[in-house]
Amino acid sequence: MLSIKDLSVAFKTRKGEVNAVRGISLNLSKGETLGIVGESGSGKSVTSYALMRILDAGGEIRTGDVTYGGIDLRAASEKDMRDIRGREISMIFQNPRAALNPIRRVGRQVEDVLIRHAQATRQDAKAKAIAALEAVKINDAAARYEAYPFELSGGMCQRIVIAIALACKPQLLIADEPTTGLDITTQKAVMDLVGDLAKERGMGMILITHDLGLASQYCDRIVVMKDGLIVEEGEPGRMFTEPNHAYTRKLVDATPRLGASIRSLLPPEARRPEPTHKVHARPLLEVRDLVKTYPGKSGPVQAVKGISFDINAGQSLGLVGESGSGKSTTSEMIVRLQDPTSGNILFDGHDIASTPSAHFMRHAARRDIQMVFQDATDSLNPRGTAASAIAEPLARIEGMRGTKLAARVSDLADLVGLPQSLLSRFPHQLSGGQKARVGIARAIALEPKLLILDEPTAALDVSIQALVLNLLVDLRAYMGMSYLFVSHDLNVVRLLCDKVLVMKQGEIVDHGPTATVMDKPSNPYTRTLIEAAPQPPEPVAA
Amino acid sequence: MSPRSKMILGRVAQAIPVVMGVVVISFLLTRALPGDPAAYFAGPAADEASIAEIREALGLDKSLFQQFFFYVGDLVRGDLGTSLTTGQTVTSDLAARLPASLELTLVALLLSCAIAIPLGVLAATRPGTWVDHLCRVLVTAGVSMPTFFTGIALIYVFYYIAGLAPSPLGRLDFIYLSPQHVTGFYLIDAALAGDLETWIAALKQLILPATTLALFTLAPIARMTRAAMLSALSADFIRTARAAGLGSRKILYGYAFRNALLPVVTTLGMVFSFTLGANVLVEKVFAWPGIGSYAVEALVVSDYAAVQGFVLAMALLFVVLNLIIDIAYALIDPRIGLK
Amino acid sequence: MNDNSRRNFLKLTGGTVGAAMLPFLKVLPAQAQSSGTLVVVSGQTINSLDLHRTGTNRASYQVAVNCYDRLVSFGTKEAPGGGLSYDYSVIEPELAESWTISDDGLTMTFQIKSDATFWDGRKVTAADVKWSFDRAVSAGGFPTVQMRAGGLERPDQFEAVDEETFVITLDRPSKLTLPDLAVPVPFIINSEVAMANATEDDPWAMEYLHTTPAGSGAFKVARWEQGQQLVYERNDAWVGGPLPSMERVIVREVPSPATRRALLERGDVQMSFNIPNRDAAELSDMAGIDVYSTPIENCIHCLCPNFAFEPFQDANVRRALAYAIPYEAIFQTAAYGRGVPMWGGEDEITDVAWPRPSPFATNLERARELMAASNYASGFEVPLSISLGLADWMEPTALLMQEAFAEIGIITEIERIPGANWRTAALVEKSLPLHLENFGGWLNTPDYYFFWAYKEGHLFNSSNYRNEEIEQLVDDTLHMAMDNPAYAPNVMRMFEIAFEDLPRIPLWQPALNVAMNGADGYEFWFHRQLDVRPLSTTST
Amino acid sequence: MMAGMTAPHPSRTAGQKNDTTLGHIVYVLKDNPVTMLAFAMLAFFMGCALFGPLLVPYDPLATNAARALEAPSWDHWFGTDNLGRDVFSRVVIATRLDLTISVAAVALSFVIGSILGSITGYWGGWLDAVLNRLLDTIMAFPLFVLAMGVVAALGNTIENIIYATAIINIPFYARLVRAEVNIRRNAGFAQAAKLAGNSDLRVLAVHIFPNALPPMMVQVSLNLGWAILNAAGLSFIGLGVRPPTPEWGIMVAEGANFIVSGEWWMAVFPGLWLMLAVFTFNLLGDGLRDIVDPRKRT
Repeated sequence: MLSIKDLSVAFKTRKGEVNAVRGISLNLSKGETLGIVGESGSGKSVTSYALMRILDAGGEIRTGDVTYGGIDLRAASEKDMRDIRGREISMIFQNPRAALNPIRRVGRQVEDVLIRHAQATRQDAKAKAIAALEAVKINDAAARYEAYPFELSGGMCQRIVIAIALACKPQLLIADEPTTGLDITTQKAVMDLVGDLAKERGMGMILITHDLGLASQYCDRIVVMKDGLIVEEGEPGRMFTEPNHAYTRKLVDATPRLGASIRSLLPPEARRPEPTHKVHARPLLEVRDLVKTYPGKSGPVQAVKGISFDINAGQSLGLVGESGSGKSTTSEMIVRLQDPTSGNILFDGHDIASTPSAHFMRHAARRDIQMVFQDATDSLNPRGTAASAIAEPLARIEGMRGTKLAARVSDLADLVGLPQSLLSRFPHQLSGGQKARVGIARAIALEPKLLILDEPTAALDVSIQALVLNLLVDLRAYMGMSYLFVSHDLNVVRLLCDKVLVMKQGEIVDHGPTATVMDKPSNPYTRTLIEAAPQPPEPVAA
Repeated sequence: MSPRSKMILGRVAQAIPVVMGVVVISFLLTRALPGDPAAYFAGPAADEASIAEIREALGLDKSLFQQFFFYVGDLVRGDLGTSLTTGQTVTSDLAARLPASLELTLVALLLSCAIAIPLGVLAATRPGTWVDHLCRVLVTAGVSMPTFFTGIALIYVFYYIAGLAPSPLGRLDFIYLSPQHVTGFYLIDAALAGDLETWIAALKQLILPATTLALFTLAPIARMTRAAMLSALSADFIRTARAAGLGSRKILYGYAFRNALLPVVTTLGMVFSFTLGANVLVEKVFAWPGIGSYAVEALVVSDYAAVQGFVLAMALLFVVLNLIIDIAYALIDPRIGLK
Repeated sequence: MNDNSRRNFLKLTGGTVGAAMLPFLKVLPAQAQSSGTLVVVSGQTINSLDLHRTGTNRASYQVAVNCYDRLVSFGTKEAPGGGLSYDYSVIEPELAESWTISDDGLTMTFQIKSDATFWDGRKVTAADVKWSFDRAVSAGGFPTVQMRAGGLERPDQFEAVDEETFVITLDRPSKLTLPDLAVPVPFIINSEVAMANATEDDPWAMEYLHTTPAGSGAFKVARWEQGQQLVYERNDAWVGGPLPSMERVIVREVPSPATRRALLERGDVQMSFNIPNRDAAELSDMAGIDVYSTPIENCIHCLCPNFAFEPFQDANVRRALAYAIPYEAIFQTAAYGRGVPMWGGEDEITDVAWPRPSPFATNLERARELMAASNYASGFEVPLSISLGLADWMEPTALLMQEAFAEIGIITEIERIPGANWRTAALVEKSLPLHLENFGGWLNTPDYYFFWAYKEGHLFNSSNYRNEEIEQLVDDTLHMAMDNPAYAPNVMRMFEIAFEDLPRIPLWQPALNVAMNGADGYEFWFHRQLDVRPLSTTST
Repeated sequence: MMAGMTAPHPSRTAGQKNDTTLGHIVYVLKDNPVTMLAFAMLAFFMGCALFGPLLVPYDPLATNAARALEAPSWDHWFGTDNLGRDVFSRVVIATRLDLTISVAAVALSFVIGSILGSITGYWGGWLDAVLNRLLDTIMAFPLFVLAMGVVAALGNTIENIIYATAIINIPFYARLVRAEVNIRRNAGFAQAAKLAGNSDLRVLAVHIFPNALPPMMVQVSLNLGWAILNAAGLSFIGLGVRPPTPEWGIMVAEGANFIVSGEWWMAVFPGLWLMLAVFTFNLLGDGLRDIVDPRKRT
């Protein structure tokens, strides 16, 4: 149905031409689901934009031809393309809320498409739009029709986007990272929905994702892309069991899954024996009846509802939960960026909650509790170099200056595997992984006793994630730190943590040693979480 | 709707301290003005006695605090005092002149929007191209011209040399009678009276001053339109719309533009209140009987009542304007007033 | 505005719209003429229709002139600058049929024209005159002061003997009384209408007459849009003088002089009143445009060194200034040669002509010598103050002086004072060390000028000048009849002292410039306001 | 974060010329011809301001009644005014004064506005509320008239013109900075800075405020232009600089009365010069922003 031959796409940038896609070819037959897997910059999305001819400014197709059902999409006039888009080929995107017009009722947005493609007239548009909404399993569609995006949950928004995409019964659906930014459970729901619809409509689908696991679960066939090239193609099962290309293997390894060990995420050659970290019996952190309430428009909102737990010295605690579970709030209170409404935080036996966060920078425990932030980009001052970011805590708290400081900074850079040459760079000149390393270097600069890691790898590609996770493991052993590891990805938590807490709506619903909680989940919520997480097939032991 | 109306009420509440602040500041400002109005208005050849008389009549012999007390007292009773320059009560002066300024400013803004917004959109759809740069240069040139200079130049060219424009004699050429006063806006009143000739005449008088002001206000509007359109066009939902095959004008106007409208509306509001104050000079040049020229005259001769009245009127106008903007906002953007 | 004129206007507008299609066709004035309308533009703004009201500005005096009558008026003569001028030496009847003055000069009896009526048709009676005069002397402020100048100070001096006989009793005879009755101030109001609109705290109906004149004058006010225009409409029943030829005169206020000039040049208006000297100079060369520049009687632009400022107590310094001033250059750049030079006169004073040129002329050498001879040989610094309101002539003058004075070591900084404070600073507080000044006396006698400008403490003596002899001379001469043998010697003595002490250094006698394009019959008045009564349009 | 646009950064080129500030500026200029033009003109005006007095052919104050109101010619490029002063010399000399006024005024409002805006934007609360009302009050005044009032009240000296202009500009900066600070006050890097032991004040001053600079640059340049117009406007009404000091506004104002009589040069040349200066500043904005914005570097 769709065939791409030798497609290459180039972008004009300040540094001249960048070839995002460099001559790829692939075919898609009717009703087939093809997964395009790759890390950021691999050109997987660009490929899809290219065949839709909706490349961003500066991008253009250089060579190759794209034919869909006999039509040459590259030669087709813009007008024809408009008729094809949404009618024959549709697309859904990541970050669904942004993908909808914020000030237009969602129903009308569906109508727009229907009317554009003459699938409906002004009169019956509304009815058809509602039908389209029902088709994506939106209950009470008639009411939802009137809603604005900001009134809907992320998952609901994604359903709307899907409804828009499928309203005109296209033959091909391109899903570009459709579930990034969604909670696991939602992610599963959305993917199942898309999968089912594709099946029952005999619709072809291209699933573009960075998550090999996800792809393997929903795709008939997978192509792996790297730097604008297709490096491997095949069935998911085979892909995992006997990956041909080194890069595929790397990806397969790096994807966290059942039975994997932290080291097994790395390519075989890089696997050093996993260091053991010593867990003392003495509690380092004791949290007691911690409560945080925010003043909300309609009465106060309780984000954290009186939780209590301990972290022993050297221990790693995993804090799992979906968005809105209060896990971030909790971590921010422990790191003393926020003041709890009530409750105590005992660190080394001293209540550190009594010192207001505004003055905590002078508190003795400041140096002992540090944090690695979720969004590495956001956590680095755009106007400061990597070096200055790492140096900051040393200069401010340690009072280090001059060459001594510079030496320490470069040590830390080595410690976190950040090339010295990058120290002079600004954040926007660093890759995601490099930024993460800078963030970690800054956090461990003062050799804290407790390190809070707030989804440190959420924004990273799996291969980078593998490296960072291993780095964290090494550092833990090397410096004897305790971790509070906040994450939504149970597979990651499983690899890293001794103990797990599962939070839901501000309460701890399940807790215990990682093994017990993960492998034989007693709590129903925990179970749904685990089941929702995509499980790639076991690879043969390498 | 109720949260919105609540928001609007909130706005009104916020406005109260502002207005009070304006009252106090304007009072102090006028009293800080140099010169002795009494002596000035005693007229030539007045002796000490008669000056004293007038000072008493104006209540300027009282202490500052007393004067303020009386001033506020009168305000409460809705009495803005009498202007010494025009000899009329400030209320009637404003009533007569405010419409003139408003009419001029509004027409100017309409004109300006009619040009600036399309320009902005045009530039936004072709960023970095020569079209973009040209638009930028054009509107910037407009805002760079001192209005008084533009005004005089226009008069010289279009009235004095070409004879195309009517004589720059305020709102109506002297052979016309001002239309029956209904709104004070000549265009509207003339239309209501069904008096076409007067309507055309009023319009002709408006063209030059309105153009002068419009030239000056092009830039902010065009700039903001361009910026807003750019960010709107680069938004994800535009990509969605494109992927859904929507037509380019639907995307441009139905999707991008409506989203871009919000900041534009805000800018419009600011430009409006700014222009209302800034057309002082234009009114001077075109003998336009508006509040701007009124204020200048009053200020130069330290005509307390007039200055205070003018400032107060402008402040109230400003408050109302912001309200209108907020409401416009709420109408355009469903999110407003709900979060 | 009555119906027929309304229709009339509509007809007009119809015409102009048609004309506007052909922009180059100048039909507007033609239209205006056909309807007997004359359009005048002026830069001043009228702020009241009642001269007696406190706060009424100069421009508003024209209403008193055009809409009200006085008992008497001045005659008419050829003006030196071309055109006509009022004649101070001739007193003509206006509302008064005739008048007699008792031999002791203390009693004046006026017979009021029996056919004189107010606009509302009521007969003008002596009672009205009495009420109006009482009002003038009681109103306070300028009118009262002006009345006093003619010896008219208290209501009890005025008496309505019968309907048509009005008597004024004076405390002492004065040559100024009769002329003072011809100035705009003692105008006659329809007292019944006024009193009908008077209130407890407003016995003189100031508020009412402020916006609605009630008189017997040649013109009624058809409409007044403050800040825009004043429309006069002829009172066909006027008996005060020859019936005006114009049915309607529109006085349009246009602040920008450039615009005023453009309007006149294009013939959209027939007259531009009180135009800048430069425009006068340039327009006078243009075909079809008549410019009248009448030297303003009894008015002199002066430089005033303030005696309160030490260096200026030194006569040499004052004379040095007088010699340093580049008179000719100033006269040409600031006045564009309009007016009468007031320098380089002969030293010998042989007549009572006033204003008269001073014996000084530009002579830097002499100036330097005098400075050297003074106690301030090394020079000094002093601000040179000018009024923003009069910047058009004061600024260039000041700039040229600044340069010249620097030559003799007097460093000046030009201080521009806004109109509001000018009077206070210059005349009331008399606190400006060195400034420009332009007093002009309404009553055209030298002693009257000296009374205001040279007598200590008097308003226009902004130099804080005091000279015993002058004080005496002025007091003696002020009310003395001109044919009195002592008069001429006294006046000439004043001149000598004035030029000796130089509290005011004369520059030039300014001119009042009026330009007309298609209008005629302009007459100059000492009050420098437009008398629209004699105006007429000339068919072009 | 759209995968489509994230072209991989070839790490080799980093740390090379293109990375230095100078290289960056060069790039920004090359990138946008208009900005290039603007900077060229700025340089020109700076030149006039600095060396004007050395360059001009005549003493700008020297009157010469004999040669008054001469049309532009070889010895008087811009003609002479009603006192025979050389318009060209006056126009050039005036550059320094006008630039001084606008720069000083903008600098003043920039500093004050930034401080107010930062404080309220960072701490918010009642302080924020109070200050906002105050700013509203100032904004509620017709700004130009407010400036007139201030100058009229304090007396028309250059200092007061600067103060007046500064006062009416403060709200814009305060508002802008407040917004910019507010969106960053809980940004990751701000929190990280706190963990690194920075006091709130230091976080605000060292980490957050500098990030508000790029958008402010646009405002600054626009205001520079506007300040000039403002000063000129004041002079036009007669509340400006004192004569015989050459100043563009006064010159236009004086010249205005001569246009109708055909002596157009007196108003037109200062007018054009003034317009060019404002024009320059207005165009400058985007360029300045790109230069101070590190994100624009690669």
